Amino acid sequence: MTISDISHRKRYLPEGNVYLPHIAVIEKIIYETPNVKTFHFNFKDEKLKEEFTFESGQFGEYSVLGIGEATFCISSSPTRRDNLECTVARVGKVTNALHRLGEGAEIGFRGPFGNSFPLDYMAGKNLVLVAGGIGLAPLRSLIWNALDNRAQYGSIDIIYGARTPGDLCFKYDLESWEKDSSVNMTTTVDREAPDWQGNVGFVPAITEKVAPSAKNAVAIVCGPPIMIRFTFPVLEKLGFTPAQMITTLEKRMKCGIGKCGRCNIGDIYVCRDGPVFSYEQIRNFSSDEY
Amino acid sequence: MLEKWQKEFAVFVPSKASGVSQMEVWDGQDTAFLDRNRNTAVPPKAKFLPGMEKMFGFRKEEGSYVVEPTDGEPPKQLLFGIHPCDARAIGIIDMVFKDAYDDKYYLSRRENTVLVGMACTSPYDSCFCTSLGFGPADATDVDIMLIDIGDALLIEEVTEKGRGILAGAKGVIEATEKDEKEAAAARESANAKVSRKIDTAEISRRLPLVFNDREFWEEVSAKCVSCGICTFLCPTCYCFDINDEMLQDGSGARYRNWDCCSFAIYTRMPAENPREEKWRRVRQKVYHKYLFYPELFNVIACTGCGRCIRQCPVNWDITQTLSKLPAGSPGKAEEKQKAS
Amino acid sequence: MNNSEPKIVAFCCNWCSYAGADLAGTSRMQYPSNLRIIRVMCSGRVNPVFVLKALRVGADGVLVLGCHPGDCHYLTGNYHTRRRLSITMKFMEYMGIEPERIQVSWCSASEGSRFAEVVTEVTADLKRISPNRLFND
Amino acid sequence: MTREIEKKLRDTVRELLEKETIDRIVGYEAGSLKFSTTPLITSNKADVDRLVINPFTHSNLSVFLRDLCGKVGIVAKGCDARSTISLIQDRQIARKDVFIIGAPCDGVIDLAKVEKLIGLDRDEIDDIVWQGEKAAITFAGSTQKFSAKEVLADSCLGCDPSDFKECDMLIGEIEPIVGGKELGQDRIREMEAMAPAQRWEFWKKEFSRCIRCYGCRQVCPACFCDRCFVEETEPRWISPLPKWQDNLIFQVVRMMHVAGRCTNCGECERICPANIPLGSLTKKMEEIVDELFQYRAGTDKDAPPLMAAYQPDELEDLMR
Repeated sequence: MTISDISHRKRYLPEGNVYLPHIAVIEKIIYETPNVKTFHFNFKDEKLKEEFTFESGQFGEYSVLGIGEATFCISSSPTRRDNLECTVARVGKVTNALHRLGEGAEIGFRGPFGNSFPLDYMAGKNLVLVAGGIGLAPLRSLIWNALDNRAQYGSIDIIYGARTPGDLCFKYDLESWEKDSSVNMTTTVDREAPDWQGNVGFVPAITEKVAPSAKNAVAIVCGPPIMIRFTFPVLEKLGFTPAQMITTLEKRMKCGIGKCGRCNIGDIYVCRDGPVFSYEQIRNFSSDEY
Repeated sequence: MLEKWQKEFAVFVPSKASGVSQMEVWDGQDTAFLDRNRNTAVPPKAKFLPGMEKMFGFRKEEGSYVVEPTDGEPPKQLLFGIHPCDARAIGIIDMVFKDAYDDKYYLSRRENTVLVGMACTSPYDSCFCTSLGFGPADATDVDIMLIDIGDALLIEEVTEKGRGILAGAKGVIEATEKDEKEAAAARESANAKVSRKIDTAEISRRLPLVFNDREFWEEVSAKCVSCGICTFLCPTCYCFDINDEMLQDGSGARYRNWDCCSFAIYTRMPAENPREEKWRRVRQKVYHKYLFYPELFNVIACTGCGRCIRQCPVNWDITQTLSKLPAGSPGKAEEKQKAS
Repeated sequence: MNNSEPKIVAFCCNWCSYAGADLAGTSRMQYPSNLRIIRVMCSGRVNPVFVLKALRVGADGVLVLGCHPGDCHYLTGNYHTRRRLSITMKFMEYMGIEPERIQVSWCSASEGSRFAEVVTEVTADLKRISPNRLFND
Repeated sequence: MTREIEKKLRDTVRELLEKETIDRIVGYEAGSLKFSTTPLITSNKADVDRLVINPFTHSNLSVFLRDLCGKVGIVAKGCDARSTISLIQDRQIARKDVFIIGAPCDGVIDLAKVEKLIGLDRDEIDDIVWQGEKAAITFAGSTQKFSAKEVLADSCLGCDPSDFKECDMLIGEIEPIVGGKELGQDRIREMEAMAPAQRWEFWKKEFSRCIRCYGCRQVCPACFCDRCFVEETEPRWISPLPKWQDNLIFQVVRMMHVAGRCTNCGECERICPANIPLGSLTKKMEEIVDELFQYRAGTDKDAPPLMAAYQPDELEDLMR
């Protein structure tokens, strides 16, 4: 079974006019790095709060009303339903506006959209999760999901890197995964830094060093495009087949539902057909524009 | 007849009153469009997917946001004198807006619209509809179709909706065999007037082979100036952008407006832009219409209306590009396929 | 003549005219309260789009104030302001905007009274013409 | 006449390419529609025979210069040559990297004007040729003659050939333009005769048709910013939505940004799919610049750009 075999399973589908955002309240803001915040939010509508479900890997369209809409994955796990979380780097108009909001402020949410990580396919396998920078956000949802259903998976290897120690996101999670004896956690930063005792080196190089076994394993890679491009060959060297490698792609999106046109790679619309793809799929895209 | 329809619908006809030829509300008098029936500069898609459309409003009530959907059904409208190419185009973009998730805005306008087609008797020299599987006088995706047969208009009923608007109309008489013959002749002569041709079968064969032929795409895109004219005026281009507007009191609205793959900013992300270079954007435009869209919906997203050729500031001619596609040179795509 | 109080957006340079406004204030000079001051480091920072945006969102007039020619803290900033805004004023007049709506003047840090005077005059000018409805639908 | 000049142009360009004086040429070739030309950008000597010169060479080819590498030869009408010089003044291209081939120009024929004149579209016209000072237009089986003023682009009517000061080579003679400088001012005077409020209403109506295709910006050689102010989001100066207010501000600010660079080549007006009379704005801006600064865009490659220069004692009468 490959990802493409997994059809859109039964899941929460937005009803009615999919362009209308649901109002949600920011309950808590966590400062991840100077540029990244995680927002914990919940729908105002009690019924929706109850009914809303999603799967790891799906994304939403978040609006700051009057400013605009932006696309981020849901970085919390569907197994933890207290609230939804998204992790946002400050890069443009909407993200700047989001960062200016305080706890208690209201945002708009549309979603969930897109496909998700193929949990059925991963079940019973060893998971190798490779992430860089804010690319840990979608994987974090998957990691907690896997940890909450720990028995369903084999070993779990996490390789996570950032530019500097200060750029590491989810430090509180990293700590708890490090303590977790069922997780093999490796953290790295790009360059030597004062007070940094851990690994130094780029993620692909560290992956090569850690050398997770490809046997009965799935590798999930997420991070800046350059990191992804260099990590795939390393994994291939370690024996991973293209079908065993999974990533999630990022594109400029507006509608989230395959209509507005900009997120295509060939005839694939990342918002509708993705964002989760196997390397095998990507390799066969007619376009190199991923 | 138009007057009758006016009671029930907002009737739009081709008009130049605003300074540019487009579909405008009929003033009840002008019938110039019957005599001189050339296609409008702005395609009728603007009546389903307006250049700017309000999606919803919002306001703050006791410190909390309230989303106010744009309420009610859009007004019933009747578009008179739609050319077959533009009607076909509407049929083509219907597919996107129905796909996976319904696009309520587009579809509700679409449902409330009657399309009265008018056979095109004087195609432009830039038209090439006959290469795309229909002629300038064929009834494609319209509700009723009119063909000028000299002293009268021959009416073809095409859909249930079309039959509905004809019911009880005065002055409509059964067409004679002679009329039918004249209509057929008119159709033939219209077909003959379309001189520009492309070979869609050959194009579909070649396109997958030349995707990575960067040299070719750089060459054909060199003179493109990356404006939005061809896409904004294209009857099958449907891409849009979503933008918010806010008033001082904290209320506001979300709109969508046309967007265009020729703009570098269209796909620009903070870290990188997959189509920063002009040749990639030109390639995307050609491929979307002639390869990606057919792969998804089994139809070429081009109806040969020729607007992009007529209106292009530098006469960038898609038919020339398509006919220049290198023939089966084993590009990287093929190698790549072989390799995998 | 109209009775409404015009809203004026004033772009004041940090070194002269903003200090001039300050002086007018601390010296308790009387001048109309129609002004919304936006401090810029130099009047040369004022792009024509600032002026138009102010009018677009409802200002009745825009006043750009800089150092006297030759006194610019950055030596030549206000010379460029002068060229740029002369063109803006002339061109907007052609478009059909009343010339009173866009004005440029100079005021040094020690000219509190001049500041008050200019503001009084500009306010009077704008009271003479109708409120800004240019950008209403 | 034209044929002869075309031959001379082709021979010249071929020689320039052969001698490697230039690496590539930007010129015009016949377009795919009647009375159209299209840019020909090539380094291939075999393509040279496609070069043409005729009254339909509308495009201002200098818009391509910034993107081309190597030494580029450009077939330039007067206004295009001036735009090229203007780009050199603004340090967008280096003088040594461009070889200006001055082409004789009697003004380009404005097909939109012709269409209005005879009530037919361009593809229904059989022929347009100059016969002395008149344009002979053949359509619907007969030929009618029209004066230059009736058929030439408005921007050409106001063209002053003496502004064309710099080129590396001239193909043929510069002939005095048909018409005259003052002819191009007619519509500005008409506009100024209106009351201000009426003018504003006029522009409001015109700009309500704008669809924001940014064609005007993209064909303009003076609009060379890598990032246009309309694309700025922090802050967002104007809305990206095609509201007339924002359309108007976009165009007005664009005009101000190209003041002293715009050579009134008329391209923005010609290509506007909404038929907005932008030429009236470019012409007025040219006039303002001329009146206030006695400056003509693109006439002196060594002069500083208009907005980068100043006189200590100027314009004081306009200040409060």
